[in-house]
Amino acid sequence: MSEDSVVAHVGGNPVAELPKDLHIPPEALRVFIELFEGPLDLLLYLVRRQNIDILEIEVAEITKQYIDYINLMESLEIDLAGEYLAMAATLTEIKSRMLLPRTGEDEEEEDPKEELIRRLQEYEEIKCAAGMIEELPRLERDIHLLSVEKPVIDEDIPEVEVDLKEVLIAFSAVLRRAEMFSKHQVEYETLSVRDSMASILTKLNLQDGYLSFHDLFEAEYGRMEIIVNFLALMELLRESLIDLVQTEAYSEIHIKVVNSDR
Amino acid sequence: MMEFEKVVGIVEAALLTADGPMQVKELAGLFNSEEMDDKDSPRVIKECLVELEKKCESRSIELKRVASGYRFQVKQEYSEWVGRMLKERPPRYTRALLETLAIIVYKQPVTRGDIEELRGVSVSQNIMRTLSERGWIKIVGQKEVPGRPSLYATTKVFLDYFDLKSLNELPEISEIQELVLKEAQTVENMIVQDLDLEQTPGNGISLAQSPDEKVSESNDEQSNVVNLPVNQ
Amino acid sequence: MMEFEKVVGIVEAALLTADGPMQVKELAGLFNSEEMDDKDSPRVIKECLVELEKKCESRSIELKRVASGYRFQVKQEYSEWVGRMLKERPPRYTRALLETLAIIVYKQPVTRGDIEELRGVSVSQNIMRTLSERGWIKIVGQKEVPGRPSLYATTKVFLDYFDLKSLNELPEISEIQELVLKEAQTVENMIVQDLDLEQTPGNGISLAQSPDEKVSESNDEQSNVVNLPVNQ
Repeated sequence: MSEDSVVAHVGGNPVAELPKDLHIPPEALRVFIELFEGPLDLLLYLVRRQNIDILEIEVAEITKQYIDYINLMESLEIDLAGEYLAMAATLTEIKSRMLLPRTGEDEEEEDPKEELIRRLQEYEEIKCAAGMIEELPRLERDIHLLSVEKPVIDEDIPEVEVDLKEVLIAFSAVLRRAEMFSKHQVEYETLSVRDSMASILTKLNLQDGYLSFHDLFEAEYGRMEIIVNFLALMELLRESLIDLVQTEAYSEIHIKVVNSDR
Repeated sequence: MMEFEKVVGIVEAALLTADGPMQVKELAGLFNSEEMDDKDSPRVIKECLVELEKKCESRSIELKRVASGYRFQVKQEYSEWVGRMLKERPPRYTRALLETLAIIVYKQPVTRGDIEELRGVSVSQNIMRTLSERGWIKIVGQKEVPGRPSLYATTKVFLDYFDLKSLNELPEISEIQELVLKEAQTVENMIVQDLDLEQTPGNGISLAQSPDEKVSESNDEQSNVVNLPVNQ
Repeated sequence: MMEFEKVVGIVEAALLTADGPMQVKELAGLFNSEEMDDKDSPRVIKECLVELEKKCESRSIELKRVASGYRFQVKQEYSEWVGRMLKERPPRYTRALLETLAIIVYKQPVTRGDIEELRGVSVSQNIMRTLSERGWIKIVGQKEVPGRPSLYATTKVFLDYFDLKSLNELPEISEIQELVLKEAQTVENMIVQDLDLEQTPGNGISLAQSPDEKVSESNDEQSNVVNLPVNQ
């Protein structure tokens, strides 16, 4: 079995397919991928998660991780936007080109790794700038304008002029908003996955390292909280900090701390 | 000529009832030549604005200069209570929209293709429409490349909405990142410390795990212990 | 408990931003029980109002008591200049009002509840009043549901103002999104009259424009109505 086809470890043994009886709802994975604004965002997440500088990325490693995620999504038959697949192809190409000796002719072209680094850096700048704009004080939310009654005015004041186009534009905005409410839409939330990872571990430690799956997904939790909890769980699993244990098919799943003492 | 006090009152009244910010020129235009000397008017109006600014100290409003002029607005410290009163819920914007806006703000003038290149995904019609409808962006020309795509830039309406006099008030794009990263690292460190504290001997959490590690307590052959997804 | 000074400031801010008169009860409702004792609140609010009335002596506004509550109004002695300003800068309707009107146009007859549902926020009494006073909408009946809410529809005055023979002349809902895409640009050009001088390249903010990039500033008729570029 080649390393690349491994999608999970069962009891320490690599397997290429997810066990059919472990129910990770594809819907949740879909939500996971929807948390990203695109392939660059996902890549950036993979880089940042390792706490490494973009300049120091190892293309081979990042490519592998990225493709692992994409394969996982595909194995669950989650439709990915074409951009995600295109990025996988680009990464693979960079990886293989880096293995080839560089010829003189190539120097005209941009080093594909540098190109990737530049795009990631630029995207990260944009992402930060977007966050900064969100925080700026703005009308309607933070800044309130005055509305003082006018004195009685003797002269004829022209009525407010309205262009029919303005009415149409207003209506189109209403329609679009109504559409947005009805569709599945992930809001920009500040709840941190890492925060939730820490709290899951805390809970586990308080309960002798053993928790039932349901304890993390109680009904009174908001949708966002459940998603964040789920992502945190995925992340803990990925980092091998916890394991999921299921004693028989369809029985309740338990979460346990991976014991590092041997 | 009119008494200064009266001029101040008129300027105040105008700013309090105006629909949007007013420029010095517009304020001066409220007075006829008997009331105010034309050539003096910019200076007089500016003196009025200084006077009004001073008077605001003891009030819950402030005089603010934004891109398209001067306006009164509620001081930040009172905004919480005014917010409680508002019937309209302020609109929220998605990350996709904010990222698109950020690109137009920092890279203008840009084409839609430039935006897509930077974000690595296609830009939805809805986002461009919303930004146009809000009056935050406008087309300022066409790029001289095949297809002559439109070039977008931000507007004064954008600056007014975000309480800015000019784009120069915004930090350089490279500075923002440093600010954000510093913050992120602090949070990261706090979480790591958190984990360290909880890492008591006996039920410790290891950040690195060797692949051959056996899981205790799960001697049962049947049990499915699944690590998902892999990256070692 | 909150300091009296702060309470006065909050009441002032609320009255200055509210889009209609406010009652003592409503003003008291802005404070939670930690900020103001419930049973004291009518007395405290009234003291605030007395205080605000006093402060108005040196201002161009006065606190007025009308049937439905208290409001600030510009003193009558400034009416001449406020009138001049309104002539120069006719006010515009708010987005909330335009959206409400648009919903009544396309979904008539509708109740206020229907409008609120579509907009996702409550609709202020003021908006319905402005539209009624303008003669653009009227009540055409009651919906046969509990509470028998009024049903609103547009009027002949509305059709005349917009130069329509009948509502059939309006574009279909399905056509609007397409139209808006084109029209947003023109309307937006009307809102943003002049090019923003402070937004020209080379002003602190990094503008990613390569030196060989040409921006054509065609001001001809054609360039005002621009289709958003299709992905190139």
